[in-house]
Amino acid sequence: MNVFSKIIFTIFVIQMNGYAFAESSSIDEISKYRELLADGNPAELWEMRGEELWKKKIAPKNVSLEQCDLGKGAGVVKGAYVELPRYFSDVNKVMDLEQRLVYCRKTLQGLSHEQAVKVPFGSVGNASDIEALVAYITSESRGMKMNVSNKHPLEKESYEIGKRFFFYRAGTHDFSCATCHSADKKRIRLQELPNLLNKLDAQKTYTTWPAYRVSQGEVRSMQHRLSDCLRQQRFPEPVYASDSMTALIMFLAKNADGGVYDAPALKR
Amino acid sequence: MKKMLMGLSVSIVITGCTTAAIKTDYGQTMLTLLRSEFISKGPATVERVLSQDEVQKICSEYPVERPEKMATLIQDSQMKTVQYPSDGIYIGDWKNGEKIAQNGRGFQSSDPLGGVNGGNCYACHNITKSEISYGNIGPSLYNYIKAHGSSEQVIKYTWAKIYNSQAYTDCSSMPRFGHSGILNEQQIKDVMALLLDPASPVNQ
Amino acid sequence: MNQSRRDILRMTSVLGLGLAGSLFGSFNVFGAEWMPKSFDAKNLADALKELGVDKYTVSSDVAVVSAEIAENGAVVPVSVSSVIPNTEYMAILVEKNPSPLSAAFNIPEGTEASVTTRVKMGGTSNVYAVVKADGKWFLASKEIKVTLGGCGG
Amino acid sequence: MADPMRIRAVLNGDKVEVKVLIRHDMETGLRKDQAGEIIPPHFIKTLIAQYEGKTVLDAVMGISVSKDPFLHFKFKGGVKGGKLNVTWVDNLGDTRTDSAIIS
Repeated sequence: MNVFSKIIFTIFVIQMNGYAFAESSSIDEISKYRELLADGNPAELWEMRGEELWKKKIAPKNVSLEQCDLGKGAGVVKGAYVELPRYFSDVNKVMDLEQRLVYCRKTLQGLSHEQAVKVPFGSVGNASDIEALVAYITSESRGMKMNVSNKHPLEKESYEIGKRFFFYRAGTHDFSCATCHSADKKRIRLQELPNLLNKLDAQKTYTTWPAYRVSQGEVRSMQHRLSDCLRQQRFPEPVYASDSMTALIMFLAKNADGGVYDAPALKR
Repeated sequence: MKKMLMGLSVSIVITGCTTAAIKTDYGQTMLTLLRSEFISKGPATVERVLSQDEVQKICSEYPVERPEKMATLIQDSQMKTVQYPSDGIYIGDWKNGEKIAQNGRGFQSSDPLGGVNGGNCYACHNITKSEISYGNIGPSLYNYIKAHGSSEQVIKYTWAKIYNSQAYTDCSSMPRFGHSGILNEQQIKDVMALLLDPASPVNQ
Repeated sequence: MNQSRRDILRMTSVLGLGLAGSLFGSFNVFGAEWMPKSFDAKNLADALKELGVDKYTVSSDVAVVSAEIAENGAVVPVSVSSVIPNTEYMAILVEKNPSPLSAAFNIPEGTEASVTTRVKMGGTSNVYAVVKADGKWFLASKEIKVTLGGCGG
Repeated sequence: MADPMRIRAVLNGDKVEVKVLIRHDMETGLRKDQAGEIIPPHFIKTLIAQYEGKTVLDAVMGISVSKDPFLHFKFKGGVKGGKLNVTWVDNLGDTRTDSAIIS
């Protein structure tokens, strides 16, 4: 198309369908906004702090987390996240990363449960050690393929529970996870909604959490993501790092199998 | 998708080596966890999400398609819930309607108890030309009168659709604003005005 | 930057920043002074006046680069740049913010007159790049729309 | 104490490309906390980047620079292995200096 006919065409499109035209250019500009933001991701600051925390000896036992077994053996961080959640024989249950971290903080470092789950999500002036640790651990799986097992019966059970949860419609607004996340190319306002039942969307989404949320100025973990979805779904608050959340994460993680992990990312 | 959901209501028997007792009624286990691992906060209570009505139960079990009989059952039962305005006046103030359409608060764990709820219509619908931040889960409502007219039939349909969307579409994604007590009668009138008042920006 | 300030900078490179800080007070290692009057100005005209911008030229040699729509006003990436020779100073102003001046940069010789940062925007607004080169002021602007996102208002 | 910065300095042709990420709340003093109390302002006012002692960028910032500030700029004259220092000072007098070796 030459420039002249392009202009004519553009005018035509604007006249015929000005609204749709405005819509598509809005979405282009938002992609541009996201590209520009991707240039420097503050999540790196969380990764740095998380690595320090991982190696830092703390009271009462004066040990670090370096012997924590994230599923690939004591102290192995590299590639651990792309295989989580998984079955852990030492506790005979399936755990996601955050549940496992709480477990290590309790058993290795000697923290009480209250201490171990204190400040799961940070806010201004009240930074979360867990979010920093999660940022560090997940960053060590960057570039690797999601490879979540459902071989163990408890892994299978966790997945199936998560699936039931995903489709459970309830509350004042009749919402389930599926209400917003089971069809392609849907948006709330201008926010695109991934179809978590579509393999590519599920991969693209799961592999880009946790993320630095520019709207919150914090790195947010998967647990936070789900808690906030549930809040908007008009559900009550899930207990942090509970089995139901692990089950939901298991369902999402397994659906993302094969996707190349690329987080902590940066999101709106 | 359909295949994936076939097992939802059926217990799956697991064979082979198991080291732990596996509960096979996953739905029941999920509900047990929902009861024990969630905390009521503000207007969002554990009791509310545990007490699914028949519609929610069917829609959870058959999220995509459901047998004709169930679909009809939902639509008929939900149509019966619709309460038309007591004074016969359907159209309120479109300016308030616009505010309700913009406001997404209400019944979240982070919202105050007894606060004023919004309809959050823009989350899913294109409504006015000036608001470019709108979703596409529902159809465009821009130029509503041009598209649908403003006959008595259209007015009553629109009221019922807002009051209880499932009267027309079983397992619709749209909340049942009147039936579930999200919007009150006056608020529904105002949203009606946003769509059906010729002076509303929707029809400009 | 005046001569004595340059001297201090030269000294800091010898003494190391920490020591210089303790000798002179940490602010003294900086070339640019924080200008309370400019930062506190409540509208664009006042902010420009406080920056010392009396006359200016709107110039296509100055650019504000950003997306036209920001998904979140809390973080809006903005680049300001100038291809005018001897650009020595650049400032970013957000017209509709309660205090328009966001940040300003001294551009020493050898540094490209192009800086990217991120600013908060209270809402849709024009964003201005104000540039000083050879003692003259140049301006460019771009409108950036700020949208709401997400559900639950 | 302030968290460390993340500084990247990469030689590209004859220019060193610098990206600086800073962990700072950049609190405006205009926001209220959940109890309705004004959160006091807390923001970086001045920042200086120096290459081997020579100033390569010199910035002043207000409350409308975003939380966790990011700066991206380029300068000439740097060599691989050279050292870049970045220092900021905020309105409460808190300060931090970090450095990066040009790669």
